[in-house]
Amino acid sequence: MIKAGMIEITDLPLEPEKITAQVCKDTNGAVVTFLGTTRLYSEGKKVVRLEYEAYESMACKKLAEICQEIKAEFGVEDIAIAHRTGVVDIGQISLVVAVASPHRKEAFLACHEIVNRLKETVPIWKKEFFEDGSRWVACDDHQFNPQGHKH
Amino acid sequence: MIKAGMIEITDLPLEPEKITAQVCKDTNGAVVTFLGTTRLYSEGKKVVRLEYEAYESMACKKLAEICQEIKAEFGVEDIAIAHRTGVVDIGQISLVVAVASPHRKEAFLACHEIVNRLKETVPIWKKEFFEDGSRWVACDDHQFNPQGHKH
Amino acid sequence: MLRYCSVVYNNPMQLNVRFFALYRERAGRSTDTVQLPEEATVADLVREVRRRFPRLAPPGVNIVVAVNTEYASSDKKLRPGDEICLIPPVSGG
Amino acid sequence: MLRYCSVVYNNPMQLNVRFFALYRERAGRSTDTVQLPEEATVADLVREVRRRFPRLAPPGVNIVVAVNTEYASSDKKLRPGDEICLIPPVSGG
Repeated sequence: MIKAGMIEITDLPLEPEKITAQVCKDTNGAVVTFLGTTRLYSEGKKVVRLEYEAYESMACKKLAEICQEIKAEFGVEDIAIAHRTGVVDIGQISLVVAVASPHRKEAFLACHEIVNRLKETVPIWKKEFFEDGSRWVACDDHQFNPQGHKH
Repeated sequence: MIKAGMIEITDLPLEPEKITAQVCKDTNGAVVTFLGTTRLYSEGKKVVRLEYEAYESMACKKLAEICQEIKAEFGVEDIAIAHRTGVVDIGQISLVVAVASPHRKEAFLACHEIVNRLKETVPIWKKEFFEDGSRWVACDDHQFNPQGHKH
Repeated sequence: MLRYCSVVYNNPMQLNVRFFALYRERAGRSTDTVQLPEEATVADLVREVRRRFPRLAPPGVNIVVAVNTEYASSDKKLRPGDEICLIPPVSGG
Repeated sequence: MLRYCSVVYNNPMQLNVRFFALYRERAGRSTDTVQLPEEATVADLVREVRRRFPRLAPPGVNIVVAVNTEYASSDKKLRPGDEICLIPPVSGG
């Protein structure tokens, strides 16, 4: 578990109300909250549970960098992010991103872009467990080709 | 107070968790929630409180129409909307829109567009009370011109 | 003109009109009853309401009307029992 | 080559490497210690780690490295005490 300002990585269940409450101020008229929840199906296959692993210190730093970039680019001031690690059952929340701003457009665009960048650069990994196996998401090109022709 | 499916217009305080919970399903991986909150300042003037008035039956119907349009246009299935009426103090929530979908892009775009359309067509009105007066928002062109030159 | 008058007085429609928000305050009431000839349109209704409540909106401003919870064009014909509401510019959210 | 070997054995850097997720599982451990010559780069480190754990990633796949919680290019020089982590493709959210 690591917490820095309004960024938190924790193996406890996330509480969206508390995370959203952090960005509510009476100068803000719009609060946009994103919840990432674990889905029952992944590419048509039934998922039993998920596990998240984080390189916590770097993940926290990268999230803080994203917040700084987004604040500068979209002119928003209030951002809170929480990511869960460890086992996350189906239907539970793995990610909460809350953005508040005086007007709605900036809050929507900023929140969306935070989630996009998070998925590109923050060292957190998701493992899907199926009834007959498991896989680390996004690591498909790390499979060894049995014929040895992959380059 | 009027409630139809996942659309609600009420003079009671809104509970975002309950509204968001309505759209969470284990086939959805993304939940985007918008909260409209009352701001302390409106065009630089300090607001003391707000009052919302709704033509409830028509507002409920218009919100249902928006939901149908948005579901068709964005391919999302799960939308919940709640709008508060009556006195709403500063910092409180006047509107909750929650959209869930398997992937995040549709949820963000659909939620944003619902709020845009709501503000254009749904018969709900906001009155701002200042220390020295009050005004119905968006009704500025309904002021009578004292010189009588307005057309 | 003669026929119009006879329709108004011999076989009029009585219509209930609801006012909201700014219009409610300017009319000083939530509802009103107006008499209009059969086959009267939304434009006729607005004209009559403006006559009764001259301070509702400046002459240059269009007054939007909903009939049976649907926005109505000015040439829409009204029928007895229609639910008519005057809709000032909306500002929900 | 001779000089290289002498550096390795006479004045080597000892570096701790952390593995996460897929790499942790493939390495069968969370950390490892590798010895590299002074002035070794990220590319040298990756070469050494691949030698020690040949099943970490197929030859055609780039292994991303973070040094002191920052993504590092392959020509970055390493120093004693650096926190080095091997970062498989991320998938948070």
